[in-house]
Amino acid sequence: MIGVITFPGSNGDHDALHSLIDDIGAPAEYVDYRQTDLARYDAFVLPGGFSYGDALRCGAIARFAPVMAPLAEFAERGGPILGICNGFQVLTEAHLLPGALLRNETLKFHCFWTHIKIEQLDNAWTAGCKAGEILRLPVAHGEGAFFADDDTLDQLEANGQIVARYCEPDGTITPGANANGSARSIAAVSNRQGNVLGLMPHPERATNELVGGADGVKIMSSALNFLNVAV
Amino acid sequence: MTIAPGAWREVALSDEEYHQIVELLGREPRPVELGMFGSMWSEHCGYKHSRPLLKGFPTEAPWVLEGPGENAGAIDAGDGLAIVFKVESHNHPSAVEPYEGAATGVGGIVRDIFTMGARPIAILNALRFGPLDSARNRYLFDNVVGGIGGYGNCLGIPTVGGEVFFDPSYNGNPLVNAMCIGVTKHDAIMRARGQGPGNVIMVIGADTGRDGLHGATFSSVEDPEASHRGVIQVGNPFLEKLLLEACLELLQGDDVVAMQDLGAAGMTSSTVEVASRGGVGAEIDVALVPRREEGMTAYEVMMSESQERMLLVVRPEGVERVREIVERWSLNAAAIGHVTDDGMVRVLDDGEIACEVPAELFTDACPTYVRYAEENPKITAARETAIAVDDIEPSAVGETLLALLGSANLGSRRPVWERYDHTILTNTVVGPGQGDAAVLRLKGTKRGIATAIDCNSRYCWLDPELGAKHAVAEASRNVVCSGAKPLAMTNCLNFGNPEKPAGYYQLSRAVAGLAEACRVLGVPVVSGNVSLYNETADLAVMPTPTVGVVGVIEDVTQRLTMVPKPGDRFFLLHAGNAPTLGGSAYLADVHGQTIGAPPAIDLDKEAAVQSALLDLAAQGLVSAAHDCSEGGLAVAVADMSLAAGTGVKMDLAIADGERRDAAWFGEAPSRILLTISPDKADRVVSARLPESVQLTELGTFEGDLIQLGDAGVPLAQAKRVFDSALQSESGDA
Amino acid sequence: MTITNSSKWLASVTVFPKTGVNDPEGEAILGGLGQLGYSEVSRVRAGRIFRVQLTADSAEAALTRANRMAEQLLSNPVIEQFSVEVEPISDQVK
Amino acid sequence: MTITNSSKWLASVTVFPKTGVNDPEGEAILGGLGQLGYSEVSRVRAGRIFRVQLTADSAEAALTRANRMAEQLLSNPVIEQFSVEVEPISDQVK
Ligand SMILES: Nc1ncnc2c1ncn2[C@@H]1O[C@H](COP(=O)(O)OP(=O)(O)O)[C@@H](O)[C@H]1O
Ligand SMILES: [Mg+2]
Repeated sequence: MIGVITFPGSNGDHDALHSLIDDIGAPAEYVDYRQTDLARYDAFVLPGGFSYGDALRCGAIARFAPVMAPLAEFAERGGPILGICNGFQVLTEAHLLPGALLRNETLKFHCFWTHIKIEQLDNAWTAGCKAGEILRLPVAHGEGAFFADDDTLDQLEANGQIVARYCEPDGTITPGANANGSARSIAAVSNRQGNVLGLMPHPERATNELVGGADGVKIMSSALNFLNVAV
Repeated sequence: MTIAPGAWREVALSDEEYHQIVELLGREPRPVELGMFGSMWSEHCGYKHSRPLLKGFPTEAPWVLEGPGENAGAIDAGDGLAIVFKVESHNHPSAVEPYEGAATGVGGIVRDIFTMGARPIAILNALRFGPLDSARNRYLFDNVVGGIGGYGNCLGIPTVGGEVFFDPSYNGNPLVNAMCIGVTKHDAIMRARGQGPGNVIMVIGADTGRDGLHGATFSSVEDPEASHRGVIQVGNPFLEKLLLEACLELLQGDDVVAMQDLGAAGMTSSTVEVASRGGVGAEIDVALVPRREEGMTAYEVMMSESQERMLLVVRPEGVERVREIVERWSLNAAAIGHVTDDGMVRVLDDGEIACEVPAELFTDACPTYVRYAEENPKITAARETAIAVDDIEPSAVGETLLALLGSANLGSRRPVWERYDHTILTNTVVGPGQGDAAVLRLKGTKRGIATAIDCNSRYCWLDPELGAKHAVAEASRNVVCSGAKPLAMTNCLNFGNPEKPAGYYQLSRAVAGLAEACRVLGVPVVSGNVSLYNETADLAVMPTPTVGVVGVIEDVTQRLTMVPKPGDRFFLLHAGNAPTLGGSAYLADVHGQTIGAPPAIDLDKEAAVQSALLDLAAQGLVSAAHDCSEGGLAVAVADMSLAAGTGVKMDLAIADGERRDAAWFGEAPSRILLTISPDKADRVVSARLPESVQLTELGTFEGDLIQLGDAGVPLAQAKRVFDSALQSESGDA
Repeated sequence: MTITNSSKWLASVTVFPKTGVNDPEGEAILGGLGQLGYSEVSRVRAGRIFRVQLTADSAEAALTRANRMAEQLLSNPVIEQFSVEVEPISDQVK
Repeated sequence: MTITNSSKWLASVTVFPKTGVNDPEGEAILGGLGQLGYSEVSRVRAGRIFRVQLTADSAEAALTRANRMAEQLLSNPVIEQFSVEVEPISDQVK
């Protein structure tokens, strides 16, 4: 069972649940931010949205929700967690992922389809991709510029924690493709163990051709494979 | 307490209206009562000038579930689903504080939708500003777009469509119209009719502060600065998101018998509406209303326009359940009164009577006015001015096209819609920039809806009745171009001062035009909103009756976009109207002239063209379709070419005596460009069409030039010009 | 103009919502602090602060200019109020 | 706990991006000021400021608590640094 954690102000929870159940065929349900017994879940998705209205910093308040402590233990034990957009922000605030997400370089919210290049397969959420595979996914955020200091970035590179970067449709990494101004064009990072992944683009909004694309299936179904293997 | 002489003028009541109130009451009103009359008898709430006119709208059809009168209208979308929608203005607040004005405008229209028990699934917006060469206008534009996005994005409702238009007439009065669409089951529609004496009145959501005191009253006079004597409203979309979820959860049970949002005129109008719609009375005590500020008076509580609040009428035995649900969403709930059976609106201030007035005096007794109408002679003259510009040479077609594609009015809207989340909720099948209408799937069914919002303000200025017909026709045609059948419409009437003959002329003629077009095209009016007094220093906005149309497509996989495939041949489906230059974008944007008579429209032929397209689409004979309106054939073809990233080759036979500029850039109603893959083109050519409808083949999408007759423009150059039209003019804004 | 008198200043412009204006962010932070157990907190207002480095002939001149910037660009007078402070910047800090 | 000593304090928590962290807002404002003719401005940093009303037994106690709030919630050490000041609130100001 995959738990989709909803915080006050989450608004991508519906899309994550719908994608998992209707497009991927995975068992999934909402998990309230006040819940602390997580025994029944095999994986978690922290969806996009504006938890607590993005007050202070995106994810800053959600990070202290009751569900977060047991979630951190779950992460520690190697359980798969996917943070999408605001979920990614919550995970960085909670120090389950490195770095931070700053305001877009343009200082504006933006929504469009981007391409990302998958660079690491050795984690729970991109194991279903091919090395160097290019996915087309939508972004929708105002604070998506990934930041970490240079030493940290070097370490992330060395550890293989940089899972995806923004790229042109043909896969080349260019400043033009890095619309939000992320350090080293980073679109997705994982923790050291590879069980926790955060990404700004929305795979859960791209699991059906009718609404623009299905490349997100690769990511949303990954944990399913991972779980089947693991179970 | 007595009313100081003339105090009624401060709440925008005329001397005569005040005397009427005294006569109706048989006494002088108390201060709170006077304030409440000022709000309820304002144009905004009382529809003093528009009510008699709006009676002419057709409002019925077998598929209409809820017509005008409730918080929003509703239509049957099949499979037991109801589509609830409405458009509303927030012009005056946005002129004062563009970000918050636009944001709270979105907040208000979204509340109207979930008040009806529907989950909001889409937002549209229609915007008008003065030209972007002014820093103030750039500021307004940037912040209005920011505010619409800021609120809608946070709520998680996609903003899927809209329009933007620039003209100096909007310099002092920008227009901000927002439309929201929601979906629910037929039997889950909620109404705002208070019922059951003894039922408890509760207010939930935000605490009440001194925000926007008397907003409704002062949006009904000419001076936008005066529209906010209290504190400017600052929206809280996070709270609204919680309120939305709490309300939808509440409506799954049957403890709540009526729901009414607190919008314009806040607690005053919501209490009055709940009582008058239900034919009951209501008694509340303002001392029980949770406050954000200390020391607020009863008057202030009744006039506050604090956002994100909702009034509920709850069965007594359900009050605790309601409180439990509301608190689980981290919101406050307060019981502030109850429904009575005496028809009175009674407001207590800690037990003491501050208002005791029969509800119907606030509503039905509100006077209505029919004014003297006469067109401004300057406009008559502009319409009758002969077009004196020189025709263009064949070689100039290309540069003229670039001038139009690069104009603020016809350039790409991408810089606007990229600031709106248009993919959330994963229903957006055709999003902004991909078609004339947005198409959304209805999850759990095969169906989809299509929606577009439109108004050619220039046409409406030159000829309000004709322009209004075009608005309905174009919005419907846009829906048709996505393969959906238009079912109903909502409208927002943005006009100047109706007390002036020229203003009343525009309003009354436009409403007549809308009504006739709705009747002929079969799209009844199910909801709407009126915003008058958009006028500063004698300059009124161009009359802008914004029309939002919603249609249904039975199989959403069959939707159309405006994006053809390379190799597709294209045709013009039309009613034989010769394009003309009167009121055209070409005259306005290339020659700086808004003159001439807008193209005449035959609504029966329009209907025939629309149904012909739907027929062809049903036979699988259309690969893409695009409405051909502002900028004429050349711009419409270029739009498709740019959307597809494919060049186009088109030839136009120019008859002797026909103007070349009119042929390429002139405008005519009832024209749709459609494309089809070459293997099916013969079937299109031989398809049976109604007598009044014609099909003319124009060319093929291919190559990397936009080739119009002898003139060729590289697609890449056109794209550069088109994409930067708003950016270059708006500088850093 | 001679440069001799001109020196460097740091103006701090603080911008808050006007009294009475709704401050949703402050409210959300108050809620967050409450969740964390800071029950002694009764109110939070969220504002913005800008540190502006400028040259001017005197502290008064710097203050005047910073005030104008605050009015013109750094604050929105419709909903916000601001205050300005100025201090000299010694060269080593810069 | 006795209430006698406890009184009201206003803590001002100022949060700025650390050196080395991008500050696109500060840069945009610098550009905007330049366009408006404020050529004397050489640098702008954009930060946040929070005014927190709290009760505490002493100024030191208030400062300690406010510092903890700043560390825990009001700032993110990966990208930000903060400073805290505390002043008493007299009852009439409230
Ligand atoms: N204010 C807006 N908000 C969202 N989308 C918009 C807005 N203005 C225009 N659009 C979208 O941009 C596209 C082009 O708009 P427009 O130029 O008005 O089209 P047309 O002239 O074909 O009706 C459409 O998809 C429209 O919905
Ligand atoms: Mg249009």
